[in-house]
Amino acid sequence: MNINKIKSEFPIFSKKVHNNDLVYLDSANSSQKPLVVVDRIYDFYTKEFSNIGRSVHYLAVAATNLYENTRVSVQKHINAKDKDEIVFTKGATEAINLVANTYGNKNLNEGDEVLITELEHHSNYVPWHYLRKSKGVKIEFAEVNNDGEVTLESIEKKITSKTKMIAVTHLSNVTGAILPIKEITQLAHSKGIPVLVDGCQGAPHLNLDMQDLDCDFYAISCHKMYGPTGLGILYAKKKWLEELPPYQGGGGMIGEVKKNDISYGDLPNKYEAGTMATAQVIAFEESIKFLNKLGMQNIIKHEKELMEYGRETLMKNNSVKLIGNPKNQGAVLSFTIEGIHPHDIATILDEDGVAIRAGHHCCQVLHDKFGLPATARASFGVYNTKDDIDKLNASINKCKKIFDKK
Amino acid sequence: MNINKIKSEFPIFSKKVHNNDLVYLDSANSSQKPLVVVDRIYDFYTKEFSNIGRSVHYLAVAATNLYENTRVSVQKHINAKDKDEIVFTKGATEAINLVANTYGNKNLNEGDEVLITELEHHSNYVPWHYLRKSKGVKIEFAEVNNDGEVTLESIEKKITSKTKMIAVTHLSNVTGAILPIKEITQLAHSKGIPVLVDGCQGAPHLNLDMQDLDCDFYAISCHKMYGPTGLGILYAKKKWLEELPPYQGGGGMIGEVKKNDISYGDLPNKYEAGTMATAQVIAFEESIKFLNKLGMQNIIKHEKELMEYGRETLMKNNSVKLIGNPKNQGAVLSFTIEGIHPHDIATILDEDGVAIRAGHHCCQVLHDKFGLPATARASFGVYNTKDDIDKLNASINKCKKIFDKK
Amino acid sequence: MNLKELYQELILDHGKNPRNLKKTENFNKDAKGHNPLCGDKVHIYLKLNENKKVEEASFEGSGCAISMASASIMTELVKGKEVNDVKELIKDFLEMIKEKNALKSNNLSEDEKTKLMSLSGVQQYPMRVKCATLSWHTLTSAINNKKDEINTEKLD
Amino acid sequence: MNLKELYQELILDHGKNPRNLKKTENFNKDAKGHNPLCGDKVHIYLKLNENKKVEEASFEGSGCAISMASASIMTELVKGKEVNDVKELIKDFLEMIKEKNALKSNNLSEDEKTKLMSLSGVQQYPMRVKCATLSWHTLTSAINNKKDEINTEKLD
Ligand SMILES: Cc1ncc(COP(=O)(O)O)c(C=O)c1O
Ligand SMILES: Cc1ncc(COP(=O)(O)O)c(C=O)c1O
Repeated sequence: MNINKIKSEFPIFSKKVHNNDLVYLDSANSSQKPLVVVDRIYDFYTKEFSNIGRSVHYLAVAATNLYENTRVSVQKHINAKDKDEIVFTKGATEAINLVANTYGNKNLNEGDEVLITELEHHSNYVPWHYLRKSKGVKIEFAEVNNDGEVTLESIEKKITSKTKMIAVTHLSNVTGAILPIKEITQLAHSKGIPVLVDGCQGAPHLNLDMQDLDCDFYAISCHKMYGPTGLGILYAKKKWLEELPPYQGGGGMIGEVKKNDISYGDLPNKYEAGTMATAQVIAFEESIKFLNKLGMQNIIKHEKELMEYGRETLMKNNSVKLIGNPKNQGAVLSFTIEGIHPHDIATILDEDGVAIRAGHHCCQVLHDKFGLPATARASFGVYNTKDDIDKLNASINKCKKIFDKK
Repeated sequence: MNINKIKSEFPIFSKKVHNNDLVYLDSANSSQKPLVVVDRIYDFYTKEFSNIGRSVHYLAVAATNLYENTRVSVQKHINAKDKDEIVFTKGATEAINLVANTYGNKNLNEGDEVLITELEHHSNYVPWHYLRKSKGVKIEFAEVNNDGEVTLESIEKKITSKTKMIAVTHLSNVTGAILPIKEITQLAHSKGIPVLVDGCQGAPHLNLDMQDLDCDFYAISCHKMYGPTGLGILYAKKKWLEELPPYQGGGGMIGEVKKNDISYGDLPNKYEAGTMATAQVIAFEESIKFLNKLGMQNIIKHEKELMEYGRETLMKNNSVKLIGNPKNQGAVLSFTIEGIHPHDIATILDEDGVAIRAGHHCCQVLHDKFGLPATARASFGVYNTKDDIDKLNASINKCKKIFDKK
Repeated sequence: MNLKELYQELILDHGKNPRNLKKTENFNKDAKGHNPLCGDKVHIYLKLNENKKVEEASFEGSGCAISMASASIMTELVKGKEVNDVKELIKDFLEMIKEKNALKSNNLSEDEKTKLMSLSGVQQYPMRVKCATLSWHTLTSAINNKKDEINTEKLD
Repeated sequence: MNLKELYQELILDHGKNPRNLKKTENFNKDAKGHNPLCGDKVHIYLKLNENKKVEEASFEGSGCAISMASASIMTELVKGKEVNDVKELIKDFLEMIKEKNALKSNNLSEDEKTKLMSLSGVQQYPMRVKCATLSWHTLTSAINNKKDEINTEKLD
């Protein structure tokens, strides 16, 4: 892949930050947007805008078709069986809340267990915690090992006859560990347990094949996938969407509304209450096209090379300690520097235009486990180069210089 | 106001629909967007994009400030006491679901009554229906009169000692009736009952003053207010946001997260779980500026003139029957034509570039009451002119010509 | 797009004066259909004799000119036909409307064909296709004794 | 923006070797503070004597150089001061950091002023202001016997 050409498709990289080129290493937080996506939003609002689904006039019909086209593109991109298995949400967080709420209220009772992992993002823990509070459901944590991985065995160890849901991340947003989803699903299904995958970090960096993974639910945040903010996707097997109750109630999701009772609409309407993020959905079509134009295999290869170079470079830097060492690692590298707090690192790096994230990355349980209040994290996207890593490393050295002054 | 100048600020009006100028009379569904708003989205994505709140690098800091600026602008625009009373949601539907869910779970019990009106949009009925199903809460409907109004008296009539919430629309999206919110709130508060206002149609067309209305909750959809899709606002008095439990769980809304327990963050974070609709919030600042530049008083005056001209014109047209005749009416005119179904009307009008909506407008209870399966609806925005109404009328005459052929 | 093709005289006539708009006495098959987005509703009644021939067909409901005309024409056309031929006819009609195919049936009279084809104008109006197909889907449901209400959101 | 001003020698020194990083024995006032977005935590301990003078001040916690230095310098400065002067000092400090005001207090020694001013570099780093102010807000809380944990999200 010609990364400089790719980079040129992202207008933000022509911007300077503190008079330096932008070295954007915060894609796990949110990715930058290629021009095609931004242009699509612009064109839709300026030339084609209408609300969808409810009006029969020209603009509404056209917008509805565009909106549904994206649903089909997502279906194909993740190899879902049916376009009705794709539900648009406001983000992965909402997608997980939707499942925890509807599945939890219908199928979980006091003493039932939800098995998550010590790697989970708060978005895949807090929604289950609500059920702990409201229904007395228990939450179990599959252990992370010192390499920052959660293995099939550590999942297996925590499964009991009470386990009614396994909810795991596809790719850790701290250690970068890629979990063996297919194996986890096989194991879970052999015991009749459904599996939810938090695919926030998986979606932008891995090849997605729902038939192969065979998970029951998969949550995606479009803004991490070169798409607009305010949009997420819940993939769910059709039987679940048919069987579970609706989530939010409002316009568009109803069947018949009487004073004494209400029936709900069919899929996918049942789960898309109220006016949806029309422009964002329509523009997301361009994000998928963009990914497919590059080719997921090429993206994976490129990011793997970057990862390896990044690990190597930082490992050579004596004062840097990498967090985790997963055998199977996605585009995330977390680290600490002896004697310098991650916030100070981030501030100093920023001065050089190097954007990383510092903190607990919404994974307090994991940080507690590792005994770290915070870490620094560099994460990659299609537009990053080895040069970016060299600049990261140079800025890290500057941190040390500043802090070693005395 | 110079409407042609205003119209020129909306790029979509340079488009042709079936070779005709666009006569957009579907703003109650969703308004068109002024160029400033679309440009802001474009600029943010191409020059300033970052996720907010969690990173300390330059772009993140700048984006966070922009995001919070909008919160303050909204606060000022609706005269809320505190910026923390402004919660961003994905739409009014989510805002109402948030209240029904949190208030309902905390404060409503079997036999308690929620008082809504026969005018309500499904978005202000279905969320309460969930509590009917889950908790045995009762839903009462204040009656609409033949003019399509809900009066203070009809609300008063349905208040009992069991009434624990009054949830009413500010401006009906079918009859255009403007409800006496201030008086309803006074009455309700005198009996210790909180009031939620569905402000979807109120927000774009009325002057909003939370101190004057004194309601407890006010829900807004930004896409109906010349803003981006996928964004809504919940205004709630601080005491409620402090007292009620959180709604969705995830990143950003937490205090401390331990394996055995979780505490929640402070306002407004507590209610903004996960990555928010950053670009949309930032662009909405421009929508507010746009409204304030025109001046809400001028907008109200302009739309009143349009309404009056619209009523007059359609009343002169013998075959048209207007739905409702509220003394206090906002920018919505619904009608039927003897012998022609609203869907057929909408299709024929569309051929002339006249975009209206036909159906039950997510108000089945109201349509049942009026014995109508569907109505046609013309709704106005700042960009509409008397000429648009003349064109509407001409197209209506064409409908009759087509249908009277035999 | 062509309004004249959509609102042909035949359609307007059937829309305004729908035939068989009643409840068949002694019906032995029926089904309900509903389009939740626009509110159109239809209830189809059939009386089949012992030879599986449609003796009577009627409908109740309300909707736009297209949906009323479609139900009206449909009930006219199925009367006197055997169930298997009716199934043929439904398939043929739906393919014409949704895939813009030509009619295949060769056991239709010219008059019957003209009636069916009068509904083809809807091909150019994607948002109106459901208006034309609701009663036909509901007919299938009636024949198959399906209990669930037909919902066009699910089908088109 | 100026990293040299932010990371002055005094800050780095206090950040690396924080003074009073311990739990005061026999403390009679204390409060906890927390910045949920970044995870910084602090626990402030005070021992006031019968004349409302701060006899001992210390803190426990973890955080970045700025937050550690701020707590370290703060605990140094309040020792020996009367509660009312401490309140003055807090106000003065917060106004300096948040509103970029000059220090007003005239009961500070030159050395004390230098220490306080060493934290002013943070003015140019809005996301880091909370790091500098957390311990000060928590100190207020301790003095006022507030039970709730201080949360910078609420305050800055
Ligand atoms: C009165 C009223 N309430 C609620 C809604 C729902 O708003 P949204 O679909 O933007 O959530 C609408 C608009 O559809 C409305 O007109
Ligand atoms: C692993 C993981 N899960 C969940 C989330 C939450 O996604 P969002 O904030 O877009 O809803 C994130 C990103 O913040 C993440 O990295």
